[in-house]
Amino acid sequence: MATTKLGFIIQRPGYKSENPKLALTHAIASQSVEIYLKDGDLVTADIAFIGDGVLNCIKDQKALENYDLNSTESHIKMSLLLDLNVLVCKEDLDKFGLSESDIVLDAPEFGADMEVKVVSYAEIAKMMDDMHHLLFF
Amino acid sequence: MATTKLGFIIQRPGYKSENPKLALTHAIASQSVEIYLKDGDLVTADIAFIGDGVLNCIKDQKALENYDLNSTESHIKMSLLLDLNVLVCKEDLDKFGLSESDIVLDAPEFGADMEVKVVSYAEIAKMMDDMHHLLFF
Amino acid sequence: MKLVAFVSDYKMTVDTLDRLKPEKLGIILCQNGVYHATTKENGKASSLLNYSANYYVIQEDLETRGLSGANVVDGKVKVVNFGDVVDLIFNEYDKTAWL
Amino acid sequence: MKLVAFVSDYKMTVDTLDRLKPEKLGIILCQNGVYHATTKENGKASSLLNYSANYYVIQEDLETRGLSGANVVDGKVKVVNFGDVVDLIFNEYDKTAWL
Amino acid sequence: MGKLTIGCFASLVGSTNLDFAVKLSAAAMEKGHKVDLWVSGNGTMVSIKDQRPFKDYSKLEKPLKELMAKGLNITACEACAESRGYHEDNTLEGVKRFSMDWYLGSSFDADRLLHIGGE
Amino acid sequence: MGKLTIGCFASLVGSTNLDFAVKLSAAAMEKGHKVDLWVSGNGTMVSIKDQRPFKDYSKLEKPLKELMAKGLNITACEACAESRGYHEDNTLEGVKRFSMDWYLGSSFDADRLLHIGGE
Repeated sequence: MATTKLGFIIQRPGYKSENPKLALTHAIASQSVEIYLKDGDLVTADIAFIGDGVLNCIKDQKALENYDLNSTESHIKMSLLLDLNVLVCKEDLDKFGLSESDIVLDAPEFGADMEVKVVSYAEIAKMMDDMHHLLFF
Repeated sequence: MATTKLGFIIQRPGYKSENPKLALTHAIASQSVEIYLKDGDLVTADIAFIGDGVLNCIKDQKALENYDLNSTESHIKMSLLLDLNVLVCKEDLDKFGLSESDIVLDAPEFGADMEVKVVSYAEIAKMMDDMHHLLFF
Repeated sequence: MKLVAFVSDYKMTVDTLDRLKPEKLGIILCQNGVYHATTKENGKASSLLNYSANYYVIQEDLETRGLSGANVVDGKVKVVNFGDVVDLIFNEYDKTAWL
Repeated sequence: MKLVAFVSDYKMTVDTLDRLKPEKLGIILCQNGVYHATTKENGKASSLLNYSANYYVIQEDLETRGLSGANVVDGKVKVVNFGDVVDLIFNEYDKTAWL
Repeated sequence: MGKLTIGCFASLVGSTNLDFAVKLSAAAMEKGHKVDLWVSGNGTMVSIKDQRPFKDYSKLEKPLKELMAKGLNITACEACAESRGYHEDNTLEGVKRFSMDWYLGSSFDADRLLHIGGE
Repeated sequence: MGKLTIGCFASLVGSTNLDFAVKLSAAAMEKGHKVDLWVSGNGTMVSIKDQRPFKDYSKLEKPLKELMAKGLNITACEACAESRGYHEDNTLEGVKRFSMDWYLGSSFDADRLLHIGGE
């Protein structure tokens, strides 16, 4: 019975690169990893948006309408539905003049209980310390 | 009888991206374009390295030895053999502390008569004015 | 020359716009370049808006990123669609540059 | 944590290195990141060399770009090969970051 | 009405450079212009047939087919494709494959050329 | 001796990210470590068979085959591959194709993980 903790750190804006989306879809895959593990073993995924990466969190993204593509917003909501820990750096939101009302915070329409946590960078640094491996996107 | 002049402007360093190499191989393709044209019509290619793009011109690149890949240096030499006009921005070389002895200047071993021209940015701007179309890499 | 430049990134890795001095300059913000039209850092608009140029931003790329509504776009930037871009390329400028 | 970061670009588009404060930091310059070890702009070494870190640069990537010869590499940067990188990852640091 | 030649090099399924090139082609043709589209480098990825249309990934087979039916001229760089393992028998019907000189040839009588390089 | 899991996402023939991943894998195996290599996004390009080895383009089929013969474990993201038109019958022999959870599963007992994302 052991747990391996992965931290997914998203530092760039989306769409021009596939990376922010792949970060989320890979983090979501932590929910189906047990087929590769022994009973009781776990791999967990925490997600943090920092730097220009916080621009991925702006809500009302119309990617499906314009590019026939699931939006990064919808992937964040799916992460919440699957109870992943999603952190957004408060200092970076402040820098861009973004408040909680501008970003994806929850996903009640998906039936998600979890909410996005807007936290100071210090808490994200603590999360990173706590992980076994880090993946930067 | 008409001539279309294309300017290939290389503004980024090589290898991490395929682009600087593709700029040169496409410019070189101006030598075989006549199969698409009427007798007497021409497409010419001028090449200019500006900004971080001048780093592509540093000589003694060991890409073949390390990556089994033709070097950007060899593509510059091939451009000279085919009598293409190759300009390198002097102000950018100066900024990087590079002199003519650090960069590819000629290709006598290929039998090329042409030489790379180290020129002021003003001359590159004049070349760009003179072209029908510009391609930035 | 009359040059229309496309900016598709928020963080630029080239300084080519600082060098180009066409008689007429248009800058079309597309893809992640649209953030230059909308996003202030510490209250300051993007320095990319400081050129003496006509600015355009593509509506679809704003919407895709959750940046709709004219109120978020800087006053000096005109919101356009792809048809407008075609007309700009053919009627207002003679050369293009994707930076 | 003991973190080893890989820098593969000359122009960086993220400022993550400014934020990370591991107890031990290694920076491995690879691909176009090697220019940080060799290239001065207006006589000044790259600001990437200003962190409190152990610096490494990959020999093959220097050579590929015509940057061989120890004399061109900044004194605070150690030239290494891929085998050395493996040992750094396994023996000197516990986490990695490709930026 | 004029001719627009577009080259798209550094793009890939997952960025939106190819989407951009296709949307611009559509808009130009809508206005009566003739469009040549050259894909080289990783842009050749768009020339592969039978791409599975997932909602998580850019997909251009359908719009490309519609535009080709209306006269879009699209050619992929043969060497760039072959080096990636994209072969003739795997190529979307209607997409031609030639050497790089095709792009330069297309530029000869183009009224405007947009080269989408970048990263 | 330990286990190194490498993920390579944003790379492509033409950059050197996949070359880097393969060189690092070789060096780690040389020292007796076990290596798992996950390719996703455009990194799946390396999983296609019959890539023509031109001197102008990165080519990794030969070193990959040599490393697989020595025990390199390489898996490509199935959805990323399919969305690009890279199908099972086109896949380099020995390269496996699974969902993204394979990468996370490999990380479970990895001593070190290097995730090559970036651009």
